[in-house]
Parts: sequence; structure tokens; C-alpha cells
Amino acid sequence: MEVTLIAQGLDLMLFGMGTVFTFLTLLVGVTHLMSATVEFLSPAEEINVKAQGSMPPLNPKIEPNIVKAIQSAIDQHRGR
Amino acid sequence: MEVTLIAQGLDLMLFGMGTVFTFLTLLVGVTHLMSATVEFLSPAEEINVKAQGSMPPLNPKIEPNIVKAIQSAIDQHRGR
Amino acid sequence: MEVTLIAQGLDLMLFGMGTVFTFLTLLVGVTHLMSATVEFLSPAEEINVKAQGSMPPLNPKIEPNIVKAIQSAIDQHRGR
Amino acid sequence: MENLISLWASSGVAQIEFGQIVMMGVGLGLLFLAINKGFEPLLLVPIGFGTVLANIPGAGFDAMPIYDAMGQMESPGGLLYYIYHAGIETGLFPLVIFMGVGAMTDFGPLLANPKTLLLGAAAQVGIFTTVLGAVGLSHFGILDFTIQEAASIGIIGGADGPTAIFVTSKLAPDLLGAIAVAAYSYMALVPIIQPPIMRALTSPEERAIKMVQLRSVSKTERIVFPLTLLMLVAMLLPDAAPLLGMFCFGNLMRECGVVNRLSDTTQNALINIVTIFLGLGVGSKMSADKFLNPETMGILALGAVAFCIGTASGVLMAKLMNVFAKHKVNPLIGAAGVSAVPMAARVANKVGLESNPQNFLLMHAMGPNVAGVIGSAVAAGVMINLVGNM
Amino acid sequence: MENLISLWASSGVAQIEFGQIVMMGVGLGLLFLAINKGFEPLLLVPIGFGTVLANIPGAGFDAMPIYDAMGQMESPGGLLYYIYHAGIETGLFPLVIFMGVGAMTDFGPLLANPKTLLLGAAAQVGIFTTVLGAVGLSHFGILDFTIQEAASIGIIGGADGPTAIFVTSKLAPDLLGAIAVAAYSYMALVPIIQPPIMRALTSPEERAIKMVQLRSVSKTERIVFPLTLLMLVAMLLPDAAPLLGMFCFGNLMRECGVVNRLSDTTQNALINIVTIFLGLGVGSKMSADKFLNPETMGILALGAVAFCIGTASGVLMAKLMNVFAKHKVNPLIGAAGVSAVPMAARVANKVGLESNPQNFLLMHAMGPNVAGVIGSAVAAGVMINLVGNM
Amino acid sequence: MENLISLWASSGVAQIEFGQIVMMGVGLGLLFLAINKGFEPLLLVPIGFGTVLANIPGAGFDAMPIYDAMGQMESPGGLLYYIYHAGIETGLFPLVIFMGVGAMTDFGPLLANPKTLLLGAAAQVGIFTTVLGAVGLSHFGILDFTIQEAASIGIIGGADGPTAIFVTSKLAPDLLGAIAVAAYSYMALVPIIQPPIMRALTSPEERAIKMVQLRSVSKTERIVFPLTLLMLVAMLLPDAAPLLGMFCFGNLMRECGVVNRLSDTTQNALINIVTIFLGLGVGSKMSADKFLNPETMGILALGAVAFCIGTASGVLMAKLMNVFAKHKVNPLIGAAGVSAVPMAARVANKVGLESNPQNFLLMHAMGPNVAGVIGSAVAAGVMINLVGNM
Ligand code: NA
Ligand code: NA
Ligand code: NA
Repeated sequence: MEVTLIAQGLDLMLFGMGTVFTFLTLLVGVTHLMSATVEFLSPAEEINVKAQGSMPPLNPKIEPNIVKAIQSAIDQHRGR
Repeated sequence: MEVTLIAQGLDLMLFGMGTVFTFLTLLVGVTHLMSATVEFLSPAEEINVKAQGSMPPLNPKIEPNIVKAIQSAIDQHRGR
Repeated sequence: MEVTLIAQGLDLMLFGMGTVFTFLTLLVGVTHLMSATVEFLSPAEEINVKAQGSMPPLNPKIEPNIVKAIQSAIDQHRGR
Repeated sequence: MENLISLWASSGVAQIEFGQIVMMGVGLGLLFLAINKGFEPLLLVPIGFGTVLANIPGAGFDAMPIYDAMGQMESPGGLLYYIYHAGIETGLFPLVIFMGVGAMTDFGPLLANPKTLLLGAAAQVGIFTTVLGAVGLSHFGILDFTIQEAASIGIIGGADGPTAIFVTSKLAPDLLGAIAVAAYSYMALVPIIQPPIMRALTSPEERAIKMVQLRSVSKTERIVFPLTLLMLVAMLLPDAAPLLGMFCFGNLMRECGVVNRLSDTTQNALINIVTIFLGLGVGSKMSADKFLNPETMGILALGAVAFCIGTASGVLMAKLMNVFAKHKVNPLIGAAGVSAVPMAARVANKVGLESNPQNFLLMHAMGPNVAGVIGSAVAAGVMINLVGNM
Repeated sequence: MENLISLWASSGVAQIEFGQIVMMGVGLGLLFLAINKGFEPLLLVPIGFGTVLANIPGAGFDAMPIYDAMGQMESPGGLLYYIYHAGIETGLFPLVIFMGVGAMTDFGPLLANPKTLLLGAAAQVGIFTTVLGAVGLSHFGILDFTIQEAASIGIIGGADGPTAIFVTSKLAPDLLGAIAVAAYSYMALVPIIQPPIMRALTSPEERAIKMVQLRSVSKTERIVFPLTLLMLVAMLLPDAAPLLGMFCFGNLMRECGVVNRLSDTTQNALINIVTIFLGLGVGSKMSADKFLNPETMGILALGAVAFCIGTASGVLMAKLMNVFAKHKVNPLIGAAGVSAVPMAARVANKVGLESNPQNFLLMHAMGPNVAGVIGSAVAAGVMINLVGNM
Repeated sequence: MENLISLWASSGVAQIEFGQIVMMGVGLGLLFLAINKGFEPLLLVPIGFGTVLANIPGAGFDAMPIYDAMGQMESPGGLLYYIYHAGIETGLFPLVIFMGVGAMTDFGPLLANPKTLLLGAAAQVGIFTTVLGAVGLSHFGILDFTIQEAASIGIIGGADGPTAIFVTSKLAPDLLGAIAVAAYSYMALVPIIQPPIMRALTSPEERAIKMVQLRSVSKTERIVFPLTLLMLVAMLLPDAAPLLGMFCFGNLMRECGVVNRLSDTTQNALINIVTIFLGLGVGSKMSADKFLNPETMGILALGAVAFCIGTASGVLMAKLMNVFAKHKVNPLIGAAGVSAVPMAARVANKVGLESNPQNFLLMHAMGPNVAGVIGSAVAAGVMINLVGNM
């Protein structure tokens, strides 16, 4: 039983890492292929988002009181 | 049965108000103790929120300079 | 059975459209009555919302270029 | 080795059936229409994605939870299972959406010109004609629909997504996927479907009719109207009360002016959350065995017919009204009676501008447009009432 | 013909009972009070509308779902049925509301002057006196209340909607409609009910007492306080822990400064969504047989008494404290101990300004005001504990 | 007197057990770490508070509802009971969170440099090594873990909270509290755990490697990528489809540009609401009998090991890639492969700046960082598949 547990752990290790690497390696290839296909099909597409320049989008929110301020400013502005 | 109902009501009154007063009186003491402990442990803490000066948070005020900034931004934008 | 299905369909048509027209015709009358009553009870009410002038409220979002303008205003304001 | 076999046996490649491949293609097609062509993306993005998820073999998105004899959960259900059973089978999601739509609806133009309600009534002819078409197809053995299914198909002509989903989840849940997809697709196609019909049924002079400016509507009228409508529904057609009740509730929150924070949340966070889950849940009914059959083709065809007849009826009704009315109505706004808010009203405006560049019909068309929502909900109530007794 | 009969038989006009007409009137009356008079509209608009919906004959808003022998759903339940059973019967909605209220509460004034907690304690006398009144009415055979019902009625005097709903849904769910309506109505009536009592029990000199300026409260104190309160509740009165636990959790999210996005959502989208459904769910208990009886009149009368006694007790307690205290307390702020945040504090401020135009009591009154919330929750805990064993 | 006894008997002081005191201390400790030290406060504040609530004796936060023989509710369940069973046992909350995380994720850097996916793969070595460690401890009789528990412990090394919670709620729900706390704690400790390992395994020259600027990524690529990933998952590893499916759905809503209002709500109100309840629900599993045992110590130790091995594997994989690659990769970004988005990427950037003040690695590290999320979800899928058959 306990030998089986170790064996199960080794199996998990082997097939688990195997799958992870297989999957992600495939994904590398598929992604390259995808990008190439997209480029081939729409070469002239405007590229407006530069990956280099953009910050990671993890704090996308403006503080709520500022949002309220803006909302009221816009309402005022619209003359409502 | 009906006498019991009155008795139950009186019991509720007695033990209810007793518990409420006991609890909140204790809370007065514990709160004083808590504040004293906090003060003792971090006496130099910056006290940036004055209770007297601040409005209850049910009508959150927007800073007027922010509103002005936004208003002018919108005006500029529309004036463009 | 299949004859019944057709009959059921005809029944639905007849009573369905009948109900729809009856209901909405009644609603026309009731709405006129409601407006007249409201007008009668509060004739001097300020009429601040002109139906003609207001856009339908189905795109309540702010135009994205205005949002951008505001965003940049806030960034400036924050000194970022 | 055993593990490799397990991994392989449970992989999608080993399990996938042809129908699932096709349905994934359908899901991706819906995403394409939504993203590239702008077809009602708020609903078709979640529905399309839900379709793909529901057809991943072995992913169990639609799996039922399993309980042991003690009532203890042995394995949980799939995400789409829970969404469907909690939100769609119960009718909760369409009703919450309707509350949100009510909170977004401006009854002002309708109140300024109540007779446009009749245009909203006329456009429902599309619904019931389609029911007849469906039972006809069944009668001649071409397709096989029950009266419940025929009624659900007809409601596509109402051009009102939540109404169609609400009725179908009650009367013919197996058709939910096909009917929801048809309803939202045709709503998106309004700018293509309607103009030729509108032009064919009207003369250039009619299309150029300039309508009298709408009167102002007081705040009190706006507040009292949803309550009036609710009372009328309560007295005459309680089967329509769930849909119209929530619609009126949302509108009252909007107009009453004292619960703006509730109204804002209803129009934003709440309706958005429910829209996401409603779409995914509808997608869960897009399985191959329920979608890939001749009936779906029939549903799509009948839905298109329903739209065309509804549009035509609205226009013709407007022309009929002009026979009697003092203030002429531009018959183009009759087409807006199918609902599809606000797309149909914009189409009426656009076609009107072609004939008379100074003639802005948008606000005039908003009246029949929201009247069409009421009309469809009334039609839905009648259907549920009558078909439940058939 | 059969169809016409079906439509007629299921119409509201054919089915409506007199009680339902009256209850619809009650619902419309609540809407009128909420919209025209500004009575706690955030709750009374949904409750009033829910009342109307629940009393539409044949609409099935309150219908139970029906399952066949296999556990498959045959017909779904009504919207209000699901809301009530999922959110109110379980106690979830009041608890989430309490979390939101906690996130909106500023304990600063209370922390600056903790002895105002005693004012919040005193105001709870109204609760327990009202329980006595209810059992008295029952004893003399005038009305018929169990001890559970009497306890629920008393809690109206706590002037705290979610607390009243939480206690009543546990002890006397049949009275939920009447008690919730009474609680919110009287909270709205605070500016009318309280001032005469406050003036009657105080001299002009007392009303003009100027209080010492509140000290500043540090961020650490604000963070530690909800935890301290929670620990005290945990040790002494766990039956109050659900309400006060969620209240403290909301307040900790507010004050800790590191989870602002959670705090914002709690104060906005989440509390708004739950408020809408809580109100509708309470409305579902406003059926004629549960509301139109002499007991409801008794509840309304007892609730008013509870408010008056609570107000008086708070004021008198403040006068008692002044006998011993060095820094005098303006007795008007004692009236704020009934909670009804922030209305009661504003009333204290307004009445205070009448006697001394330079005397701003608002912040001083916020202390007893939030203390009243704590006091009512403690009273609720005691009730649940003791009545559960009676 | 009887009442006094009842109040005393039900008080916390009379009922509390030693284990509960300790667990309350653990809860307060988590709050301290979250608030004072900034440890993943969005999750640890709710988890810590939930821990305190769940251990209040007699408060019944975790109580089951009781029904009578008729199916009528006799007493409702506790708040945490409902949260746990509705949202965590079913897997719904982690999936909704993953949808929100998808809507917040920018795949741009990954698309610009897809080979960084391999770094995300390598970092998962930590997961599986830890599984081995856990079964080893069990084998030698030091601790007692089943293979299900070992798999759940391993997933801590994935540095991905929702993935860990999803897997553990399926495989070893009793360990949920310990594993969730370990996962979030170590994610917070990334800036302390990782740098020494990164420095030990790299030379100063390697750390100074400047990477070629990332190419621009088109909108179409961003839209097609989540669909591509979904298809690959569907075909190869459907057990990972719930997690990655919702992740891709969120990301598609973000990138497609036509459902911004849905994307905004997903990133804000929806994920915030679910985060609050997920945290509280995890706290409900932090009872003394499930947490205060040697296994928890083992879990914490193994989790730390998992993190270290994952970090090392990522760095070493980057060095291995450099042996073959034309464009050299800075091996520091390999450490970001453990996910812990975006903390690990920031750490890579910071350590990189120490060796070369002109070398900004942040965007380069975002590729392996989000690859680590995919890798962990794939590992989770394998675990669920294989362990389910063991
Ligand atoms: Na319609
Ligand atoms: Na109170
Ligand atoms: Na990871």
C-alpha cells in the first residue's frame, strides 16, 4: 500500500510534468502558427497596443470618489 | 399559560436589558483600554483623520479642486 | 391530432392577437386618462424633461474619447 | 502506462463526436458574428462561448452533481449545470434582465404619443403568424413541433431576447439554444432585414411625412405610468405579470428619483452579471443532439419570417392609423414596433432621413419601439396561459 | 370559446379577492410614502412594489416550484418565492446588508467618546418595554401574540431594519411584512416622532449644552475596534455574532485600508443588489391573510410606542450621566441612541441648533447613533437566545 | 435564574475550547499579516475574518440547516455553511474568480515571445516534486497523506490561489483551509523567498542580460489567442477546461472590445463580491480539528519547498533555453514562471535592476508569469484526471 503511494506519486510526477511540458510546448508552436496566420490574413492591421509600453492591468480602477467627481462633472457639463 | 407569557416578557425585559447594559458598559471599558493600549504601543502615530472635522461618511464629498480639474479638462476637450 | 394542432394554432392566433390588441388599446386609453389626471391634479408641475430633446438612454456610457480626456486630466492632476 | 491510457482516453481528441465538432464551430461562428460583425455582442459572446464550453467532450460543464445516499455531495456539478438550473430553468435571469431593461427604458416618447402603442401591438402579428407556420409545417409532416414548441418559436418574432428565453424555458426548454440564438441573431440583423420591407410597403411621400413635435412629459406621468401598466396587467393578464412586473419595477426605480443608487446598480453591475451568466446558460443548451436537426433550420427560417411579418404589420398598421388620424404618423416608425430596442428605432430614423434629410424620426420611433416590448410581453403572457391549457 | 373562458378565468378581475385589492392599496401607499414623502425609499420602494406583485392574483410570484417523483422540475417557483427562501429565510440578505452597513459606518465619533455607548444601551429600553406591552395585550386577550412574536415586535424599537428582519425571520416569519414595514416607516418618521419627546424631557439650558470637541482617533484604533467588538461578542453573546460579526467585517474592510476595492463593492453594488431583493422578498410576506388583521394594527401601535420609549430612555440616560460626569453631555444626543442612522443624529443636531445656533451636535450624536446599532444587535442576540429556550 | 444559566451556558466563555482560542489567534494573525504586512490582503482579510467567525463557539456560522420531515425549514444554516456549500464545494467561486483574472490578464507580452511559455511549464516542477515529498512523508510514517491530499498540497507550488482552492475542494476538502492559507501566504512571500534562489543560480553576467524589445501584438492576435488556447485544452486535456475555459472567457471579453461593460463588471463588482465570499468560505474550513494537527505543519513546510523548487526550475529552464537560443533570455524571468501574478514579475524586474540599472525586465517577465497561470491550470487538470483514477 505504501509502496503504491510512492509509485502513485512518481506516476503523477512523470505523467504530470510530461503533460505540462507537452501541452505548453505545443502551445508555443500553436501560438507561433496563430500569430503567423493572423499576420498573413491581415498584414496591414493597425498595431495600436505596444506590449512594451503598457503596464500590467492589475490596478485598472480609478478611485470611486474620483469616478463620482467625473460623473458629476460630466452631468454638469452636459447641462443636465 | 398566560401568566407564563407575562412572566416570560418580564424575564426578557430583565435579562435582556441586563445583558445590553452589561455588554455595552463592558465595551466602554474595553474601548478605553484598547485606545490606551494603541496609544501606548504607537504613541507617535500620525493622526490624520480628525473626527471633529470630518463629516459622517454618508455623503462622501468630492474635493473641489478635482472637480475643477475635470471641468477644465472637459472644457478643453470640447473646445478642441 | 394534427388537425387539432392546426386548430390550436388558429386559436392562439385569434385569442393571442385579440388579447394583445385589446390590452394595448385599453392601455392607450388608460394612458391618456392617466396623463389627463396627472395634468389635472398638478397642472403647474415644472416640466423639465423634454422628450424631443433627450436621447434614448440605451447607450448610457460616456464616449471613449471623453473618458480618455478625463483620464489624462486625472493623471495630470495627480502629478503622475 | 495505465496513466497514459487514462490521459488519452479522457482527452478531447479521443472522445469527441462529430456533432460536438460542428457545435464548437457554431459557437465560434457566433463569436465571429458578435465580435467581427457586431451582432448583439453582449449576449452572443457569452452564448457563443457557452456553446463551445458545453461541447468540450469530457469537460463536464453540463454535468449533474452526484450525491450519495446520505445526501452528501460526491462530485459537484458543472458550472453550466448550476447556471442553467438556478437561473434559467427558474426564470430568474430573464426576469432580472427585464428589471434592468426597465431601468434603462425611457417611456417619455411613448407617453407623449400613446397611440403608438397600437404599432407595438400590430407588430406582434409576426409572432402569431409564425406559430401558425410552425404548426403548419408540423401538420404537413415536414417538421415536428408541438404546440408548446410552436408558441416558443413564434416568440422569436417578438424581437425581445429575455422574453423569448423566459417563454421557451417554460414551454420548450429543449429548443432554448436554437430559439435564443435565432432571436438575438435576427435582432442584430434588423438593419438588414427591415429596410427593404419598409421601402416596399411605403411610398416616398409617406416616408417623408414629418411628425408633430412630441410634447413634454412630466415627471409625475413618468412615475405613474409603470404603476398604471402594472395595474392593467394585474387585472387583465396576470400571466404577463412576472415579465411586465419586473419591467415596471425597474422603470419605477429609474423614474422615481429617490433610489438612484439602486437604479444605477440595476442598470450596470446587476444586469451585466446576469447577462454573462444568462448567455453561458443558454449556451449550455446548445448541444449537438438539441441543435443539429432539421427543426433548428425550421426555427431559423420561421424566425426570419416572423421578423418580416412583424415589420410589415407595424408599417401597415401605421398606414391604417393615418386613414383616421388627424396628425399623420410616418409609417416607417411602425417597423420599430417589433422592439429590438433601440436598433429598430434607429433603422426607422435612417430610412426616414433617406427620403427627407430634415426629418428626424428617432424619438418618434422610440414610442412604438418600447410599445413592442410591452406587446411581446403581453403576447408571452397569452401564450403561457393558453398553451398551458392545451 | 374555451380559450376565452380560460383567459377570463385566469384574469385578475375574475380572481381577485377583496384582501388583495386592499393589500395592493397598501403597496401603492408605501410607494407613495417612499417617493412623495421620502420615507426610507431604498427599502420601501422595493417592499411596496413587492407587496403589489405578491398580491396580483394568479401571477404566481409566491408560487412554490413543483417537482415530479424523479426530482425533475415540473413548474418553476415564482420570483418572490426564490428570493424569500434563498435570502430571507436563511438570514443571508440581512447579514450581507449588515456587512454593507458596517462598511459605511464611521466609528470615529464613538471611539473619541466611548461613554456614549451607554446612550445606545439605554435606548434599547424601548425594545423590551414593547415586548412587555405585546405580552400584556395578549394576556388581556386584546390581541394574540406568542412570546416569539412579542420579541420580534419589540425589535422594531431598535430602529434597525436588517436587525428587525433578521430576528423576525427567525422567530416569527409570518409577521415579517408588518414588522419590516413598521420598522422602516418609523425610521422615516424619526424627524416627526422624536423632537417633541426630546423637548419635553429637557430644559432649554440642557439643550444648549456645548460639548467638548472630540479628540482625534488614530487609524490603528479604527482598525482594532471592530476586532475588539467582535471578540467581546464572541466571548459573551455568540447569538449576536452573526449580525455583529458581519458588521465588524464590513467595518474592518473599510478601515484597514488594504482592501478598498472590496470595501467599495460592499458599499455599492453588493448592498444595492441585496437591498433590492431583500425589499422584494419582504414584500412577498405582505399577503392579506398575514397583514390585514388586528395584530398588524397592534404591531404598528406598539412599534410607535417602542420608538417613543427608546427616544425618551436615551435622553434620560444622558441626563443621568450628567449627574456624575465631568464633561457634560447634551441630552439631545441621547435620542440618537435608537440608531436610525444617520437620521436620528441629524434630528439631534437640528433640535440642538434651535436652542443654540452655534452648537453643532452632529458628530457628537454619531457616537450614540452607531452605539444604537450595536445595542440593538446585542438585544437581538439576547432575544434569539432566550426566546429559543422558552 | 434559568435565563441567566441559559445566557451563561451559551456564552462563548463557557463553551470555548482551547483549539478555538488558538484558531481565533490564527485568524487574527492572518489579519495582522494582511493588514500590517500587506500579505495578499484581498484574500487574507476575508480568510482571516472567516477563521475567527468559524471558531466563535455557539455562533453557528458553520451550522447546517435543519428541515422537518415535510421538508420545511426548522432552523436556517449559518452564513459560512451556505457560502461554502453553494460556492466552494460546487467549484463556482474559484471559476468565477478565474474568469475575472482572465479579464484582468494581458497576454500581450506572452504573445510577443511565446517561448516563455516553457518557463511557465518548468516552474510546475515544484508542484510535482512536492507531491513526491508528501507521499514520501506518508511513506515513512512521518505524516499521513493520501494521494489526493498530496496532489492538493503540491498545487500550492502553482502559486495560484483559485487553482489551489479549485483542486483542493475537489480532492481534499478537509485540507482546504491549510492549503489556501499556505498558497496565499507564500504568494505574498514571493519577494522574500525568490531573490536568494534567483541569485544563487545565476551569475551577475546572466542577471545583466538585456533582452530584445518585445514586438507589438495586434488586436486580432489578442482575440484569437484565448480561443486557440481553449481549443488546445478542449482537444488535449478537458479536465483543465473548467479553469482555463473561464480564464479564456474572461480574457476574450477583455480583448474583443465589444462587451466592455461585461468585462468591466467582471473585473470589478463581480470578482470583488466573489472574492469576499470565497475568502469567508475558506475561513469556514479553518476549524481547530482540521487545522491544528501535524499535517498542517507539513503542508506549510511542503508548500515552501514547492515554491523554492518551482522558482529554481524556472531559472534553470531559462538557462537551458539560453544554451540553444539565438536571442538570450535573462534567466531571472524564469522565476516569474511560478505565477503569483504580478508579484513574481516585479521581483524579477527588481533583482534584474540590481545587476543592470538600465535593464527593465518587467514586461519580459509578464510572459512567463501568465504562462505560469496556464501551466498550473494544466497541472491541475492532470492531477484531477489521474488522481481520480487512483
Ligand atoms: Na417585441
Ligand atoms: Na438601535
Ligand atoms: Na502557476
